[in-house]
Amino acid sequence: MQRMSSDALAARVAKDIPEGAYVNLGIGLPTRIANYLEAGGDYFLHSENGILGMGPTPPDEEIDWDLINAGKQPVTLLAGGCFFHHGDSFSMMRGGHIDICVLGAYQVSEKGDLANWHTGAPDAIPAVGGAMDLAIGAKQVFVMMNLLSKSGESKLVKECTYPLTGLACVSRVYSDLAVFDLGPDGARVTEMVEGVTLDKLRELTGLDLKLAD
Amino acid sequence: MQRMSSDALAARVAKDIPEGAYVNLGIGLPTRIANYLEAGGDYFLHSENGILGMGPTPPDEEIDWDLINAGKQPVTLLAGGCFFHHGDSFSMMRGGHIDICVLGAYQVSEKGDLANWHTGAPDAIPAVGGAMDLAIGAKQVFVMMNLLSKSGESKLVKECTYPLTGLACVSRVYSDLAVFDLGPDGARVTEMVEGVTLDKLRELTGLDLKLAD
Amino acid sequence: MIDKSVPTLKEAVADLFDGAAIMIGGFGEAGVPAELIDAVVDHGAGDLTIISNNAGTGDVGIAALIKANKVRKIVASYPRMAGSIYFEERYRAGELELELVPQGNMACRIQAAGSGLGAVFTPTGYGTMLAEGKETREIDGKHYVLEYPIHADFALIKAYKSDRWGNLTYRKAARNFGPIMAMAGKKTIVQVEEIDPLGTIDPEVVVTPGIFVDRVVCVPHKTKAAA
Amino acid sequence: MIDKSVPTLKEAVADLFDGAAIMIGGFGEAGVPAELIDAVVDHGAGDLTIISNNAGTGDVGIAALIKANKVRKIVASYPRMAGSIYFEERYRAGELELELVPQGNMACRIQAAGSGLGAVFTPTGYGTMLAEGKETREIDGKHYVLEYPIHADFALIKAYKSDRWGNLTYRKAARNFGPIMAMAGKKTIVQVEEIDPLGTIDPEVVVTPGIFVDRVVCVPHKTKAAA
Repeated sequence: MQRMSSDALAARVAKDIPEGAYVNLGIGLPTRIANYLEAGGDYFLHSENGILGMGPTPPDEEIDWDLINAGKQPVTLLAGGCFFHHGDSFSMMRGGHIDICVLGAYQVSEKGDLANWHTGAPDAIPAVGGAMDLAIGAKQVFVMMNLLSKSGESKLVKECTYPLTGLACVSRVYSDLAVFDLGPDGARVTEMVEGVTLDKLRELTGLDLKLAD
Repeated sequence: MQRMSSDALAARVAKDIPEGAYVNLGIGLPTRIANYLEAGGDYFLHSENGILGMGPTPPDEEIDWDLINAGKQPVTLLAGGCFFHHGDSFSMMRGGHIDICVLGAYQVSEKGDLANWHTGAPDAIPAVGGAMDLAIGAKQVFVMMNLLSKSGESKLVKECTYPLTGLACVSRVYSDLAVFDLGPDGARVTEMVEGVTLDKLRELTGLDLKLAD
Repeated sequence: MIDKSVPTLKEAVADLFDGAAIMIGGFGEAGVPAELIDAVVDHGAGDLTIISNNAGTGDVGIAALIKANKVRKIVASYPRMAGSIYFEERYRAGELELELVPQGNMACRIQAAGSGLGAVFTPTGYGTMLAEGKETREIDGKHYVLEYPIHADFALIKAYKSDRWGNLTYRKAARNFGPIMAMAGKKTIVQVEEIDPLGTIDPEVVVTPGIFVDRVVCVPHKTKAAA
Repeated sequence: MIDKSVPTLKEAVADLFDGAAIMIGGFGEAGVPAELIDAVVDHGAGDLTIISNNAGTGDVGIAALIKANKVRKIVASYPRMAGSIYFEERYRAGELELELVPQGNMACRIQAAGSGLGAVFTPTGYGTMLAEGKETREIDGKHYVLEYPIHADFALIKAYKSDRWGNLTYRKAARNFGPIMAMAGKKTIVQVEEIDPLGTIDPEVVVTPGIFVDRVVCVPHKTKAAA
């Protein structure tokens, strides 16, 4: 059984982002998706700290610390990009103006509940940032993650045991083994990596998975 | 008994507006107050359609119909003025950022209730504009009016009979016969035009008026 | 390549439909998308709900829509202006529903729609007939009325400059309701005086980011005679 | 003549007081009014409530205030960053209260304060532990949490240019919380890189109108070494 690499997975997600989409790529792995969007196409990357039309990382000598992304890393602005304040930026999210948001996750339930901000550890210092706003606002919320945690447990679950970020908000999970559509009727497998079977996915997740039509 | 002219009344109100105040002058008579603010002083005139730093009426040849006040009359912009959208403009009012708002009125109650948007006539087509927002938002709401209506009835009343614009929102009434401070304990006379007496004002208004300390 | 500009007013409003709720920018005549409204008249869609501060005057703009019997309901703060004859006539005849909203509540309800809020407690209108029947609440000693978002299928607005991504700037007090309606319309259609190359509008001075704009049509400025 | 500029950072924060609630702009390090925060440390006011997206790192800024034991409570969305040692230490010791707020709810609660709204129904956080104990409501089939305004005695922000009336522009993503905190602070104190003559800032590009600004102090830009 072959797992997709993070880059292959990023490229796979990128294929489902149409030109002209307004997209927020979450901190961490999802930012890599930007590298695989079709060259020369117009994609509108949103950063919740007040940027639309984010461009790639600048060379060191052009770094401007007033121009950073939500992960506090230096970025650039495309021609046609613009700046706005936090109120307007979160109105874009909460108001349903972002087409696609791609997030990482600790757990996703088969109905689309998301847990990605808190491990639930009693001594953890909580920090939520924009996670909850992103989870509920975009027209489509995609999760990009490995199907299994480092300790081998499925991160696609019946019910999340970690503290929730949002309810029934994730529409699709792109994992290193398969792609799942989520909804009120549970998870449906839409794609599998070569060598993976529905039975294998059922075994790994413990879920009554179905194939998509 | 001498009544103040509208211009004298406007000049009287202007005396109570300190330099540096953010002021909204209502449509109609109150706009005349601008003519009596101290020359050379910095006064910030707000117009609810998105202007701060409004200047005087332009000469005909400089009229720009994209630069009008809330009464839809052409105005100018002072150096240091700026434009903003309706959301921000009404946040300035509702959020308590305007220091003084001066309005006209059909009736004001001795406790400061204001009626200035609707005559109550059953066949009137209602139109409220920004009247209710102005009434409740400014730090101080002044009313500028003749004490008596054209038919001779007091416009300063025990309870408004016209539909209300706002409750307990007017702090002071500048009338052609006297100036009144309003509050939970009723109206107090702070100034009278020469020849007017407290008894005369009581007779005209039918209110148990007191002199201010 | 994404280009939100369309060549004609007709194409700009092609997907209007009967029963649509349409926000129309402008205060007095400043910022009124007059040519877009003409295109709505030409389109012929009816049973419309119009959300706009004023209800038009004379024979043009919203007044022309009312005259043509295309409007079922108006949501406005100040529908009655000198010369609003068709509005007055239809309203008195009971053929036109009016929802009268204080101007600032109109602004914040439009903002609530654009920002995804479910409802807001606003102090404006408390204790007046415009709050009759509405939920109220005392918060920290002050009284508020619960007001709900005003949504719209379309927002028609007038801006000054655009680029092909729909970034907008406005001109003076013609800005008024434009930026907030652009955020609230499911589809936002804009008439502008110029469409400039991408990157020529300073990113610091964009007032409406293109994310809020679906279609842009260029209507060059006509010099208007002083009234 | 009205001139909101003050010559020194010390004068800019002279009226702070023990127990004050202070909003501090910035996201990461962009837009953080670092020199104003230093002036708060020097001022010595304590028992403060700090409302800011982050809680500072290292020995500077908000971290310095925490280190000096001047902070009673923090309202933030992301207090824990790499290097937030003093925050972690005091928080774990139970000496620092934390109100954790989703970033967008923080923004809209700050906006509610600046705009005079009593409360808003927001969808963010519904069904999560950050909404526990809060009033909820279903509106048109969607679930919302009732959130109240965040008020502050002072807002300390960093902008780019100002004039003597306090009109502000910002620089790139350093804008972030500045404009909305400026509207919410009872007193808004701004550090800017330049104070320009009145009339030199284009009225179309003012981001924060001077009405929201009480004091401006010029802190020229220091070139910062890349991290």
